[in-house]
Amino acid sequence: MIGALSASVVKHGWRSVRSGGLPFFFAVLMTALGMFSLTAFGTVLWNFRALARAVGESVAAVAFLKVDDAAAAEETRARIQLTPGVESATLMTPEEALQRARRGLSGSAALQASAGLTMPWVVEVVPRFSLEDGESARLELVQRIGALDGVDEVLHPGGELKRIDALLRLLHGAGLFLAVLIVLVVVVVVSNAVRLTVLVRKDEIAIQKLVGASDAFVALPLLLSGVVQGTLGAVIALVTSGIAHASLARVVRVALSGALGTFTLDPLPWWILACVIVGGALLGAVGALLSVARFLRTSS
Amino acid sequence: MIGALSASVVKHGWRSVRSGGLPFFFAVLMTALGMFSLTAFGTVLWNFRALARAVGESVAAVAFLKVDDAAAAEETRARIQLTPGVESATLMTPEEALQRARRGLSGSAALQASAGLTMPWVVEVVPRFSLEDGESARLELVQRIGALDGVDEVLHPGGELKRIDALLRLLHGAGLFLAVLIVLVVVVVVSNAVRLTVLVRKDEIAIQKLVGASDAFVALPLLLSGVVQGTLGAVIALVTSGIAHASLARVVRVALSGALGTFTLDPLPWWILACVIVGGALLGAVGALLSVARFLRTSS
Amino acid sequence: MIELYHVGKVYPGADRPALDDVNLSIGKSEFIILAGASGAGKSTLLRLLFCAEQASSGQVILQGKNLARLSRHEMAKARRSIGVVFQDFKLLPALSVLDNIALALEVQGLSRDDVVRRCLKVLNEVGLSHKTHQPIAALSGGEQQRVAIARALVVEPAVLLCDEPTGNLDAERAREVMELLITAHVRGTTVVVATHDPALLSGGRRRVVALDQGRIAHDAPAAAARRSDQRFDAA
Amino acid sequence: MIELYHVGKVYPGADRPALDDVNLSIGKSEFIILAGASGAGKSTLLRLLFCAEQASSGQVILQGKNLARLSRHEMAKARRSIGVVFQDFKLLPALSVLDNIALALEVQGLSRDDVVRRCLKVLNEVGLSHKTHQPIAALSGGEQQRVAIARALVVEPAVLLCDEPTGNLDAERAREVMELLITAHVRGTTVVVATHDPALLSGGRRRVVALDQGRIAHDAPAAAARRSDQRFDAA
Ligand SMILES: Nc1ncnc2c1ncn2[C@@H]1O[C@H](COP(=O)(O)OP(=O)(O)OP(=O)(O)O)[C@@H](O)[C@H]1O
Ligand SMILES: Nc1ncnc2c1ncn2[C@@H]1O[C@H](COP(=O)(O)OP(=O)(O)OP(=O)(O)O)[C@@H](O)[C@H]1O
Ligand SMILES: [Mg+2]
Ligand SMILES: [Mg+2]
Repeated sequence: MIGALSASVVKHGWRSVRSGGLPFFFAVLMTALGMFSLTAFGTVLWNFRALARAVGESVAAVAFLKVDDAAAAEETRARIQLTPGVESATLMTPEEALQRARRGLSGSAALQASAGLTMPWVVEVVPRFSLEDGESARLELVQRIGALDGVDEVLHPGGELKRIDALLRLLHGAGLFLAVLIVLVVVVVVSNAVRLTVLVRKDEIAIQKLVGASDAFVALPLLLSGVVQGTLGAVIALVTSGIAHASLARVVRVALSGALGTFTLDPLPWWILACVIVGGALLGAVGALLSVARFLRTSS
Repeated sequence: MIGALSASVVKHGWRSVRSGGLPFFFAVLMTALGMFSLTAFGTVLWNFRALARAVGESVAAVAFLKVDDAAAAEETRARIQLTPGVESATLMTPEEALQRARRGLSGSAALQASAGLTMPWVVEVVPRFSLEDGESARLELVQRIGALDGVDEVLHPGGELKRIDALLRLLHGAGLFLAVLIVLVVVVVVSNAVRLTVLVRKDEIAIQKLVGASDAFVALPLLLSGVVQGTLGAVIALVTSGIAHASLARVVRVALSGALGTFTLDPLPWWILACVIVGGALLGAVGALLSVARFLRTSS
Repeated sequence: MIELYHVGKVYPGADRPALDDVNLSIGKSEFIILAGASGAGKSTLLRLLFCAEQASSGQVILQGKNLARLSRHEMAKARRSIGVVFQDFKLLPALSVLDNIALALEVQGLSRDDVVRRCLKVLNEVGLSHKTHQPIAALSGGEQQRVAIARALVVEPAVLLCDEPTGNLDAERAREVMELLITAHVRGTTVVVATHDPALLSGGRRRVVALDQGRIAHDAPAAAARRSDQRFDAA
Repeated sequence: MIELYHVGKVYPGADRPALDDVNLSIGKSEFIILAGASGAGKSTLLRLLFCAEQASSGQVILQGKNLARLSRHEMAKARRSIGVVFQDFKLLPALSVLDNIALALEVQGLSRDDVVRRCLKVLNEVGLSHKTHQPIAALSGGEQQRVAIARALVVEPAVLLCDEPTGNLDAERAREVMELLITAHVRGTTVVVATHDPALLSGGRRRVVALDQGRIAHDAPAAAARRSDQRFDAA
């Protein structure tokens, strides 16, 4: 009896998928679009953190040491390395520092005088980059390093960092806003699509009720079709974004790699993809549940 | 006759709006969401160009002059100003230049030696910024300025610019991609929503055909309801984005102003808003037309 | 008025033709009863006259026009001069009685006042004035059938096609409806009524065309009460 | 089996009650004909028995249960033991004949094999075996009516409610359908048939309950052919 009933539920679910016609494909399409946007955005966000890290690391601070020999310099470097908030600290000999200064001190007018220049030992400090830390955290780090034994002075490229920071913040903010919008749209679209399926099938449901169908008998196929809608949408979205990724990744790499070192657009990890599919199914189920519940209440 | 017929068309249009029920409000909602996304994105893009300009202008090149007096320096500045691709050129006396060098030559290790530094006359050059110009255009500009009489050497902050450039490019690319996606979604959603209205009203339309309604009599009310859907959606979108703008503009200004000078999030100009409304109405009409045409063909 | 030459109709996927070599000539202002068992092809024949289906073979001529050759526009125009009572009524359950009947007039571009006036008149004739603003869903089966008849009559059609117009009516109501049809007939309308109602068939005062499995089984001209404005017709 | 005590029904927005102080007792395995003019309240009474409407006043008892007190679940269960032929058929035009009939059995959780077997059997009984896989929309009015009857019979119901089951059938078909109903009756089913068909009313071999404007006008016990398994009932 239970077996036959559930077979019949599956059959009716499949029929409602088949006969759902336009609203069904509409729902699948919309779910796919929404999920695709989410995935695409997720990929950007995912890689955005990598991007942010790359940008952050390329903006190093420089500590000038007041030491005389390599051993003392190495000791100071080690001490800087251990300071909280420091990602890495690299030692440069005075010669290397002078080379660097000669080579690429862009934005500086001091090159003119560099012929008669002498340099101290220098440590290049890469701060641990995080978007959440404000300007003050960074200043504090500079002061902390400056207070260390053997460190003469610390310079850090405030202006440049601030500017990139602001851009990254903007990206992040706009991104969150977009994400919320997309999730809202997907929920509304899917639940409405299922409601439309119910609307289109309302004659059939009315007759089922007349011949004595229980609420479960009516609701389960609709729920099933909602889940199928959501899952199908999610799968299509993943396939599409896979294709998009394959074709776009090269473009993005070529466009960005010059400036920021090798930058690759990684695909999302498998567990996020799994979440997208489960999320699609859930969205479909919730949408179906909402509209079916409302429908059962109003019809008798 | 024509008068009565058009009155009847309006009446039927209104009835199809009223009886459209769920699909109608669904369509309006979806159009509103789509249009809202478009408007929000448009605002970002609109202000993004301002942002890009601000970023671009803050990244100046520096020309060192080989002149001795203020008059010759001013003459050279004027010549630089006239070079194509130069947005502005500002003269600095050697003393000012030295001050600048002492103050904020961040990322440079040359400060140590600046005590014995002498500076020439300096012109700060702001290139006309545009995203489309590549690195080569900028190099060409530097060379062109460097070749001018009285100019000794031109330095420009290549690395920093490249980095910001890459970010801006990314934003722009992702933005275009999103815009295309949103337009697609809006078109699909609206045309499907009208198709669903047709689906829900198909009994009524079938009976109208049976009692001798002409194609126009059937199609015009549907077209009207499509236009109403689209327009209503666009208006709702504009109102919503107006509210969103009012509440977000302050936040954005506060977040960005520190780094990039006073940066305000301007609203879109009125003619773009008008385009959004007309676009909504058009989308609705096109969606309606497509589905009505298809429907008239299949039913007799 | 109506001429059928060797008309056949085979529905796609059907095992046998619904109509088979039907020849029929109906004069202007005739009153014809179309008899036949369930599935004999009565509704199919009416659907052909109403351009709801195309004949598979043969020719259907209505008011001098070959229905197979009508453009969409001409077809719509032709339908406006035909009143049809459908076997399943084809009413809109959510709309009021008035709006359902008004549909047939609005399509012709009449002003709202004219539409309402004529609707109320015909509603009065079918005895449903008290239901004017009720939705169709709130009517009994017989009341719905009378609304369907009212919608067919309201356009004062040149041809009136009635498919089982008294199936849901008691004897009393059925007689009233038949009188309405006869009134229309007297005004000059060509009336074709498909029915199994023995009360309508009996008496022999009307021309009865009987269908059997898609063929005309017999075609008995009216024995008596033949009206002067009726032409004789070669069957 | 079925008891109505002072039952009244006023539809919201209606000018007069559709049923007014109706008292009726129908015994197990009785065969009742519900007569009355169009709009008398026949369908309304059947709708009350079927829980499609709630009585405005009075009590409706079916198989010992007060219908006003049933939970949604109990109501669904009660409906599974009732077969109904609706006046407007309530079939799904897009589904096949088989699927339409199967609906009534699927709801009960039968296996597909059982469902198909019983559907084919009942389709054979109503003479529509050759239409099994046709969509309802491709059937004539009378054929659709027989599908509706088949769907009511297929569940082998304890109570069979038929609203105008022969309105679209010719005399021959109508007699066949009546014989099906009588067969069910002989098997022990309580049958209530609402009709205006004079052929069904005449003869006086069945108990006829006549409604007039929502009130019981007369209730004539069957004059002859009373079956042994029928109880006498106080009207
Ligand atoms: N759309 C269709 N597709 C396939 N077959 C059809 C279609 N419509 C009708 N038929 C078949 O054609 C035959 C004649 O149908 P029609 O509706 O003309 O009968 P009828 O004389 O009106 O019968 P009734 O009195 O029962 O209404 C029937 O066997 C029917 O099943
Ligand atoms: N849902 C409803 N809302 C309001 N009034 C209704 C509703 N259903 C029926 N009525 C009214 O109640 C009265 C009785 O209707 P009912 O359908 O019971 O008549 P009936 O005896 O079945 O008539 P028929 O033989 O024409 O089918 C009619 O006047 C009808 O208009
Ligand atoms: Mg028929
Ligand atoms: Mg009734």
